[in-house]
Amino acid sequence: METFEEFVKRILTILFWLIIVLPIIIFPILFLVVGLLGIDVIIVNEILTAAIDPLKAIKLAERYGLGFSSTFFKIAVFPGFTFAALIATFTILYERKLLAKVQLRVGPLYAGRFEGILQPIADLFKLLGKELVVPEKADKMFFWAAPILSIGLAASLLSVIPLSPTIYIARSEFSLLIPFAILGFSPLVVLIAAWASSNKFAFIGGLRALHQLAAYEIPMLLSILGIVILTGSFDLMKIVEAQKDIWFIFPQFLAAIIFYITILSELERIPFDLPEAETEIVSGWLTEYTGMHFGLLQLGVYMKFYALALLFTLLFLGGWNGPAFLPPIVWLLGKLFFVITIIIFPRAVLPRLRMDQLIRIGWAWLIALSFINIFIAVIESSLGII
Amino acid sequence: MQNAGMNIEDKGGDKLVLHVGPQHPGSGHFRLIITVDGDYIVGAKPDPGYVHRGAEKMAEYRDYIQNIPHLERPVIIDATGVTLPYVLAAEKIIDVEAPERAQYIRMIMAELNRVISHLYWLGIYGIFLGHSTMFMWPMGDRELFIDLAESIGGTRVTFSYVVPGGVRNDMPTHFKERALKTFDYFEKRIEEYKKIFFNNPIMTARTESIGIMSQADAIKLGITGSNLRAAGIDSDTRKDEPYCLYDRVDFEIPTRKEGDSYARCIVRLEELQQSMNIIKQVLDLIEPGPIKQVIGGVMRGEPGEAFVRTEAARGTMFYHIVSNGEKYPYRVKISVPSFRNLIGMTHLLVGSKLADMPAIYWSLDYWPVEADR
Amino acid sequence: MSAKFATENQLAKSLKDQFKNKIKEEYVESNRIKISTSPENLKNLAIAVKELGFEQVMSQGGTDYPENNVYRIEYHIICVSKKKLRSIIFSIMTEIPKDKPEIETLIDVFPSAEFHEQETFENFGITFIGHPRMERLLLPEDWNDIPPLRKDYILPGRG
Amino acid sequence: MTDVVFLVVSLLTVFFAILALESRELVYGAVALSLSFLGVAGLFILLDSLYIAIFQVLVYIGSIAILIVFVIMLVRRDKWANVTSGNERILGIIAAVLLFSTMTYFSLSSSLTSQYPNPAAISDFYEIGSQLINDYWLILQLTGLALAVSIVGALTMAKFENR
Repeated sequence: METFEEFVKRILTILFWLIIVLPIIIFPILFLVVGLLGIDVIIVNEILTAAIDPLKAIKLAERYGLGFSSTFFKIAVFPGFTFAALIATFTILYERKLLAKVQLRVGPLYAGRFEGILQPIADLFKLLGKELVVPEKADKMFFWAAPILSIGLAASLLSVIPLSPTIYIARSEFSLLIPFAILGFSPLVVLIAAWASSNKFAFIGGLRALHQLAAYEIPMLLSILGIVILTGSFDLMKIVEAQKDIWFIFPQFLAAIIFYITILSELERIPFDLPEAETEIVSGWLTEYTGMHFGLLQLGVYMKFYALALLFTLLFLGGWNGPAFLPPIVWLLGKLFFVITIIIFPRAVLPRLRMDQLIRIGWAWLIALSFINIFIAVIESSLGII
Repeated sequence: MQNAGMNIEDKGGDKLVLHVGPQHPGSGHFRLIITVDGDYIVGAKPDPGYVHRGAEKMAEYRDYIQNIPHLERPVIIDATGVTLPYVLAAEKIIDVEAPERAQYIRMIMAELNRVISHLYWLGIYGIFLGHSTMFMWPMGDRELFIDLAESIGGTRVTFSYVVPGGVRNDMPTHFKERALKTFDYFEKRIEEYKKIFFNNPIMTARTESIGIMSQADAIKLGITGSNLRAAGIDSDTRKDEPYCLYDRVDFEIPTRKEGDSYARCIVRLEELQQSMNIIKQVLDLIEPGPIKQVIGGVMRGEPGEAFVRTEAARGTMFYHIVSNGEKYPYRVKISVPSFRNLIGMTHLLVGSKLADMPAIYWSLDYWPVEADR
Repeated sequence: MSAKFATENQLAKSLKDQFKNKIKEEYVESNRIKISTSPENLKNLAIAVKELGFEQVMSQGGTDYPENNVYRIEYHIICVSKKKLRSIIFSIMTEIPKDKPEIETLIDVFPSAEFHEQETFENFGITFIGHPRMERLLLPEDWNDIPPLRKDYILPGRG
Repeated sequence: MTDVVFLVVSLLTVFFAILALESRELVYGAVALSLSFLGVAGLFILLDSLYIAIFQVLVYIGSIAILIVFVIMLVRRDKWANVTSGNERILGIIAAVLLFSTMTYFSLSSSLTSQYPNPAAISDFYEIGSQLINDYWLILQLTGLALAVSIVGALTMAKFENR
C-alpha cells in the first residue's frame, strides 16, 4: 500500500515529465508528421496554439462559425443552456443559503473557500458518482425519457425569451406565447416519470402534479392576457419596450400576484409542493429516481425556475429598462435576482397546502381574479393609461 | 411491495394499499398500512413493533438500579418522564422516600424533559406540514433546555438521574439564573413561533377541524395526555393524583374543546409555558437540604406490588412492578402513553384525506420507540 | 379503615354488595383498589366497575406464576372525566390456569383494552375469546419461540 | 425541402394517431396522442400559421391530452375493456368513412385551393380575433357550450361510476 503522500508525489512526477516531454519531443514529431502528410499546417498550428491561448481560441471559433454571435454559441452557451444551467445551480445554492439564514443555520460552508460557493459542483460530482437504479418493474424507455425530456423542455423554454435588446437566441412575433405552449408539455413529463416508475407513491405524486399543473396553467395564461391587451402584442421585446415609463406591476398588480402564485405552483414549490410532499408520499413522482437521473430532473426544474423568473421580470418589472449608467443586462439580472429571492422565500415561512385547498385556490379564486384583471386591463386600455 | 407475513388485504382495483413506513420520511420506526380510495383513507392499520426489544422481559433480569438506564432507553427524549414513575414504584417496594429537595429537583427535571420532548415534537410537526423553518427553530431552542438539563443531570439526553431514594447529585449553584435567562429568551421565541407557525393561515387551514377526536371517543378509546386535554378533558396526573410535590405548585391545565389537530398543537404550546411556570415556582420554593436517602447494600424489594402513574410528556406513564423479595423485580409492566394513543390513530385516519395523514399522525405525538418498548 | 379512604372503601363495598362472595377484596389503600375474581365473573365485574363510573383501561397485563400454574391477568381501570374518581386506579384481577389459557375479552366493555389484550396474547399466549384481532402486534413475524414473558422463557445468555 | 418535411411530419402524425388508438397501454396511448397533436402543430407551422400552431400545442397538448389522461385515471377501466362487439365496430367504420368523405368533399370544393397560402392573412391574430367575435360568435358559443356539456357529462359519469 502506498501512502497518500507517495501517490501525490507520483502524480506530480508524471505531470512534470509530461510538461518537459511534450514540447521537447512530442510537438516536433507532431509538426513533422503534419508537414510530411501535407496537411494545412496553419490549422494545426492554430489549434495547438489555441490550446494555450484563449484569445486565439475565440478567434478560431469565430472563424469556424462558433463565435459569440453564432447560433450555436447562443443556444449552447450564452444566453442558452450553459448560462441557464449556471443560474440554476446558483439558484440552488442561493436557496440553501437563504433558507439557512432564516433558520439560524449556516448552510453549505465547506466546499469552496467562501461560504460553500462550490457546493453545487460538489453535489454534481456526488450525483455523477451515484449508481443509476432503474426499478425492475419500471417502463425502461419512459423511465429514461423523463429526465431527458424534462431538461430538454426547460432548455427550450429559453429559446425565445430575450435577455436584452441585443442578447437573445431567437426572435418571434409570439415570443410570449411560445414558452407557455412549451410549459403545456410539463404535465406530460410528470405523467411519464410517475407512470414509468411503477411505484404507488410516484403514481399518487404524478396524479397530484397533473391536477395541480392543469389547475394553474389556465390562470397563468389568463393573467398575462391583461398585458397583451395593454400592449397589443405577443412580442416580449415590445412588451418590455412598452414599460419604459411605467412597469406593468403597477397597472397590472393583480396579474403580477396571480402570475407569482402560479409560478410557485408550476415549479411545485412550497406551499404548492404537493407532488413531492415527502411526509405523505415519500418524494412523489421523483421517488424512484436516483443519481444523475434525479440530477437532470432537478436541473430541469431549476432551469424552469430561471425561465419563469425571467418571464416575471420581463412582464412586470420592466425587464432590462433602467437608468443608462448600467448596461441593460445588469439591470435585468439584478431584477432577476430579486424575483428569484421572492420565489424562494415562501419556502422559509409557509407550510404545505392540501390538495383540495390548492384546487379550490386555483379553479375558484385565481381564475375569477384573472378575469377581473382582464376587465381592469380593458378599462386601463380604454382610458389610455398605458 | 410484498408484505412480510402479515395478513394485509390488498384489494386492488381503485384502492391503493400504501405502506407508510418503516422506510418512509413520514413515519418513524413504524409502519402504517393505509388503504386509499382516491384521496381518502378507507382503512388504516398500524403495525408497530419494529423497535420492540422486550424491555419488560429484560427488566426482570436487572436489579432496581440497573433498570433505570435500561428503562429510559425507549423514551430518551423524555428520559426523566419515563424513569420517574419507575423510581416512585420502586421506592414503594423498597420502602424509602426521597427528601424534599430531591423531590423538587425531580420536578425540575421532569418539566425540563417535558419541554425538551414537546419542542422535539413541534419541530417534527413543522416538517410534517412542510414547514422547514419550524423544524430548525425548535430543534435549535431545544438545545438550550438540553444544556439546562445537562447542567443538572450530567448528560445531554439519557440522564439516569432519578434514583430510588432521591437524585444522583445536586443542582449547580447558578442554575436559577441560567434557567430564568433561558426562559426569558424562550418566551420571546414562543411569540415568534406563533407568528410564523401557529397563526399562519395555511397552517391553521391544514390542521383546524382535521382529525377531530370527540370527548366521548377520547374517553372510550383511552386516549391520554395532551390529546385527551385537547378533547376538552382537564385530566392531568399532576393534578389528579399529585406525586413528588406537584400539590405545592400552582399551574393550569391547558385544555381545548375542539379536539382537532390544531387544538392538540396549541395545548402542547401552552404546556411548554406551564412547564416553565412550574420550574420558576419550584426554583423559588426549593431550599437547601439532603438530596438522597442512602440505601445500604443491594436494594431488595419486599414481596408485594406497586402501581404508579405519572404525567410524562406524552401522557400518563404507568408502571406496575411486582416483587417477590428478590434482587430483581418479578414483573415490570409498563403502560406507555404512545401505545394507548395508537388506537386513536386508526380511529382518526379512517375517513380523512391522505394529505391529512401527517397532520393527524404526528399531532398525536406518537413515539414508536416508546410504544414498542 | 380510616376515613381517609372513604371513597375507595365505598366503591369496594358497593361491589361487594353486588357480587357477595364471588369477588375477593385484595386491598384498598390510598387511591388504589384491587379486587380479584374468578375468570367467569371478570366480565360482569368489569361491567359493574364501568357502571361505577370508570371509563378506560389504562393498562392490562399478565404475570406468570409457574409454582401455582396460573397466569394472573390484571386490568387497571381509571376514570378521566369525573373529578371525584380521577385519583383512583381500580385494579381487577383474575387467575387463569396455564393449561387452558383462555378468557373472555373485555373489548366490548372497554374498547381501550384492544391493543393491551393483543399484547398480552403475544407475550403470554393467552387467547382472548371474542377479540377481533388475535394476532401479532409487537413481536417480529418470524418469532417461533414460546411467548417471551412466560417465566420459562429464558433470555438468551442469561440462563 | 418543404415537401420532405411535410411528408415526414404527416407520416409521424398518422403513425402516432394509429399508435394512440391501437396501444394496449393507456398511458402510451395518451403520450402518442399528444405527439400526434404535436405533428398537427407542425403541419400548421408548415402552413405558415405559427399562431394556430402555438394554440394547437397550448390547447390540445396542454389541456385536452391532460384531460384525457384524467378521464383514463378517473373512470374505471373494467367498464371500457369490452366495448368491441361486432355491430359497434361496423358502425364505427361507417361513421369514420362518412366523416372522412364529407370532410374531403368540403375541403376539395372550398376555395382553399392554393398550395402556398398567403402568410400575412393567416398569422394575423387581430383578424382571427375580430372574425371570431364578429362573424362566428354563434359557432364559438355553441362550441363552448358543447365542451362544457361534455365535461359535465364526463364528471357525472365519473361520479356515477364511483358510487
